[in-house]
Amino acid sequence: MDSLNSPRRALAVHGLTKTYHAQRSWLSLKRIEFNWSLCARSKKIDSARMSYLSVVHALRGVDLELPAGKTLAIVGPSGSGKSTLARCIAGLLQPTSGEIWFGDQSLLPARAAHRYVQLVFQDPGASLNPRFTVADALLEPLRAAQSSTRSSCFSVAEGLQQVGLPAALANRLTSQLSGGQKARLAVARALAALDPDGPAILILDESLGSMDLCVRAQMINLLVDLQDQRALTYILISHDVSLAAHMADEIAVMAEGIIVKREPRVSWTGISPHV
Amino acid sequence: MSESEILLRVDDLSVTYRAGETYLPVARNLSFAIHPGEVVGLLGESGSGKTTTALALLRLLPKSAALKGRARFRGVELMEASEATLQKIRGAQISFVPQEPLLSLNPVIRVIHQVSAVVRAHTRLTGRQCRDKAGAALEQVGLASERLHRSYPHQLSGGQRQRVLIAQAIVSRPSLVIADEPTGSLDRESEQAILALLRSLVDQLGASLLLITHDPSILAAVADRVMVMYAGRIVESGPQAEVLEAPLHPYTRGLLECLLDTAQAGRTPDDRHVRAIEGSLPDFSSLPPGCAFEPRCQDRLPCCREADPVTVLSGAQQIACFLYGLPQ
Amino acid sequence: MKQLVLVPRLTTTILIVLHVTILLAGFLAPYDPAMQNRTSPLLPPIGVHFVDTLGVFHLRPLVRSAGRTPDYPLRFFVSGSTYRFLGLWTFRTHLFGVEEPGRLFLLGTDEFGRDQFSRILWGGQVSLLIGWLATLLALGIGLALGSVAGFFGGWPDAAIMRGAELFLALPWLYLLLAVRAFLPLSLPPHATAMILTVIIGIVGWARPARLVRGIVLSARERDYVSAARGFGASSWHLLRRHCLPETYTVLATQATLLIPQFMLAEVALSFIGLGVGEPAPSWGNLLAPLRQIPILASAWWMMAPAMLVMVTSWCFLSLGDVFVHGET
Amino acid sequence: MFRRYLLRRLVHVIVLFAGISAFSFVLLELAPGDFLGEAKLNPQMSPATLAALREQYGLNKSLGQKYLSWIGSAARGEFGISFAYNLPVSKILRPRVSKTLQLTLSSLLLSWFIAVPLGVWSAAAHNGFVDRAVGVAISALLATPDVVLACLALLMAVRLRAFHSANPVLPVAVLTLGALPILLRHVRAALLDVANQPFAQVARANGISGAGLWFGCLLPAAVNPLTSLFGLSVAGLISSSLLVEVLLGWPGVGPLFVEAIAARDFYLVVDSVMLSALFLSGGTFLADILLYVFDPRIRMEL
Repeated sequence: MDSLNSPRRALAVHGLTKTYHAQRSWLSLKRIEFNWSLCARSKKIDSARMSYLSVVHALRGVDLELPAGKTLAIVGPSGSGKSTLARCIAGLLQPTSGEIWFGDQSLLPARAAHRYVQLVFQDPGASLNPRFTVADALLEPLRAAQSSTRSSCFSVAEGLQQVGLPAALANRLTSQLSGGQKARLAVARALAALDPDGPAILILDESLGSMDLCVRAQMINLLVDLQDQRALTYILISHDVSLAAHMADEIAVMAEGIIVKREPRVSWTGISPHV
Repeated sequence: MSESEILLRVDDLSVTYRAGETYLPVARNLSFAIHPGEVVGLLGESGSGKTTTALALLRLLPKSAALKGRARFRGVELMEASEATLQKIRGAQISFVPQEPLLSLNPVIRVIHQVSAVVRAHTRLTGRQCRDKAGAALEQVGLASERLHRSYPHQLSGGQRQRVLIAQAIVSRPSLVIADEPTGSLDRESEQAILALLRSLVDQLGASLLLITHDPSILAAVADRVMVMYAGRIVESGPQAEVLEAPLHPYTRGLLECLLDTAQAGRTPDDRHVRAIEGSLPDFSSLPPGCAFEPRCQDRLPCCREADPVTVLSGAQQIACFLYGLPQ
Repeated sequence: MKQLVLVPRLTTTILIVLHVTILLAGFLAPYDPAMQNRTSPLLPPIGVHFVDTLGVFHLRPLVRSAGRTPDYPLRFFVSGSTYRFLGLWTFRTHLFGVEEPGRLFLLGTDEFGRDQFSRILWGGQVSLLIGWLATLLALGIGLALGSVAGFFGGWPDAAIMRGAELFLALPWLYLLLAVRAFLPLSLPPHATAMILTVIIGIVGWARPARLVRGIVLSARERDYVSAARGFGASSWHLLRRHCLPETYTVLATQATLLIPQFMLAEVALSFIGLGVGEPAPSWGNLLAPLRQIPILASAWWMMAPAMLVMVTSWCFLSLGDVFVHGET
Repeated sequence: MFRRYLLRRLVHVIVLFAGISAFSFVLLELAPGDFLGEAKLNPQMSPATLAALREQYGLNKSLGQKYLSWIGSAARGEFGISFAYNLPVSKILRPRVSKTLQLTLSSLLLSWFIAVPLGVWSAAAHNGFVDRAVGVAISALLATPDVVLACLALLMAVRLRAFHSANPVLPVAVLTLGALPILLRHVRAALLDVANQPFAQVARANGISGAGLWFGCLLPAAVNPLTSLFGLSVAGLISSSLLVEVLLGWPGVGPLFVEAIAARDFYLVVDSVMLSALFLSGGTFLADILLYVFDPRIRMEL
């Protein structure tokens, strides 16, 4: 497996663990004020079932290495810890223990991670504030990180054009965009947050899962072009093996919080779509 | 198939949503027929108007939707039927399997009672008899244990909830089941199981199934006939074998090429680009005058821009494209 | 939607006209609210006529005098008792008035012979001020504590919510009276008005705080907030740009509910004798004499402030409806 | 499971009560002046007797001692001694509590039994004539302050001379009319909110309609938001019952409370506040039980 340790190791993860403790003080019974409109919008009822268990070991010691410019797909049944791993690497979740190295820079604690690693969510539409215009959404990473230097030289039109969106969309509301356009805007926003010149990692947390076939095909082409232009490293989280087999240089299989198998793509083409 | 044997004949059905001043023609001049015992697949991307078509047949669209055209179902004209006759048909003769299993079940009522409520709505049976029929329907869809019957929706998995919805749909032995993306939010295994279940139930009942989906690979295993919908129009329909293997309409061809396993054929291993249709769905409020697919179509003709193609017969398939019949 | 657009324009105009007249109370009111006429307690409203006691028609409206003395023509822009406008400038001119010794009591007098019409206008200033300031106070505290509790969770959330529960566990009028007892009973009227505002505001913070907390809590879970955290956004940025904007419609709806409710709280307190003390006019004080049955039975014009309170409350509440409908 | 739920809610209420009693003690302790305030101005009262009286009423004890003595007497069932009546507070309050309960409970039941069916009906006939008529009635009633309602009732009582003050019909009517509009509006909003949910459309698609849909399928799903409304309506009712009792001369806890405040009768005020909180906590406790019975998601959570 010598092809892996190419000179520039983009990402290295050692012994990553994450456990959730559901604390419930017996005194403060949460009065469940069920608000229909909020629940319908959130659509995450299934994740609520996890809170019934008292302690959940989401990650049980994950070791991972990823060369720059390559694409790693992580597949596995739901609840195997794929999303938790992705959020830990992207700095959205603080792991219980373990280290995450980007080149020679540690990504823990998560403050500096956002310049090197960005995550595109499962439902790109939900990761865009409906009250924002397209320009606001695109500029938010720069405004949030208060890096005035980069925001001055960043042009919205160029950011949109990079992902194939017409510049005329700039002042429409994000809620008025179509599914495909929202996905492209989410990618454009992630690119705006990353260092324009340095190496960077883009994590796609099942972002291509629920798309129409044509829209997904266009997104695949966009992601492949971007990888060539900006030497991006992709981590593709998905439960759809055929998508992983198509996109990735390597596929890692996760189950119950650890990586159980990891092989380069060429050896995957033959097998049936079920893991 | 002679005239009398047709279960549902839809002629020139159009649905136009009115949002303030803008009019959205979501379904335009749909004409198709469904025969008893037939499984018809309605294929189209999200936003092509397929769910609206299903809800239009059951007259469940909001008031802001204007309905035109006719839909005759076993001698009853659905578009003019009164609310009373519609209530007798919904759930008893035409039933509906929704898309979101998560939110489509009443969270505070046990599943057995939700299924027996459908029976009670259509028969004069007593509570006990309704519950027995509901129990039988739940067993038929694979939820055998009594504990499952008495459980609440949030205690069941996505696949089990979908089975309850199917039980609701088949408990009063309908002759037409409309399933809107029944496997949309399920993972691979339960998707195949639900499709197999639907197919076997429909055969047992001798009912016909209108299966709505955006994924052609689902239809390959289940559908007898396939209708492809784009921007509110049926652009191509025909037997499943011809439409999926040898599509005539450029849109169908492009759609099937987006499938990964077909896109992979004949490409060098490390070139991961896939063939895709350029551009995006047209905006319903400003549809182009000619064929809606014309801006994205590779083999467009000059006349495609002026007029909307008329559906013509080509072999066993019906196709709405000037490639198969120039305008007179 | 047409019908809805009509209602708010009607209510907003009524509210604006009402607020302007109350603001110009000094100018519009013919007499000083505190001026007592021992000779004419509980007089019914004196009408303005165009025909004088001798049956002669006058273009200029006049007030008929009792018997011998000549009638009093109505004068405009008369100089009468001094009053302060917004507490800054003092004026003497009134819009209309009648020379001495004629009396113009458009809405009659109370048991001390004070002109009800003037007292209603001046009383409005006190009541509306209490309504507005108490609401701003309650919503301000509610927004601050609610968003802190909703956004940061942990012990601040528990502490604030237990505090809110403490306030919500007491019926508001009992709590209000218990807090009102905190005050010495005899205080200069304007001091009591100000302290009443603070009390009503403080007692009313719990409900808005819980609403804001619910909204901020759910907004915080949204994907676009996690995404913003992923850009290294500070908590303040997340709160300001994502969570707080969600609360504005609810705060507006709450305002249209709380203003009338707090005005009525002042009326209730005055009725029990713990409101704004005499002789300061407030709508509560004006209605307080109605507790005595003889006045209630005979002096029907004393109910006039109640009509005004009802109109104001109705306008605020129907404004609230528009927000609610606008929301869904 | 149900016992654990009840136990937790009970402990929650007890902790809340401790908080309320401490809160009202501190509040009233800070109030300037006390029961003997006026007595000081009385020239015949010599300073010596005044001091003896203060000692007897325990007015110069520190806050902590007062609180402990109050808890002691509460344990004995007296809940402190009222200065004005020189009787244990519990004796004074007992007859009045039954009067107030008679008023609040009957108007609570009456307003809910009218609000739920009418609310569901007006939601079902959404934007129909019924819905608009109910809407106009609601906003008119909502804008009418309880005070005005009470006055109108008083006027009617005087004119018809039919209702002497012991007859509860008038106060109950005023209270119910006062509470009804808010309930109707919330019930209708909750029902409409549930009716827009996907499972309501699926029920319609399965042919369930009319009463079976609205009462059998949608109303149970709307119980959760309505139970939190139940606690709110109890609080509103108790407050307006104070007002109505004072205005219509109904011998409940209200007039006693107002009188105690004016007279600075320390323990009577504290106990009245605690009593009102007890009514309200009883209401919210009942709401929690209703929630447990009707909403399985809450049952499963424990």
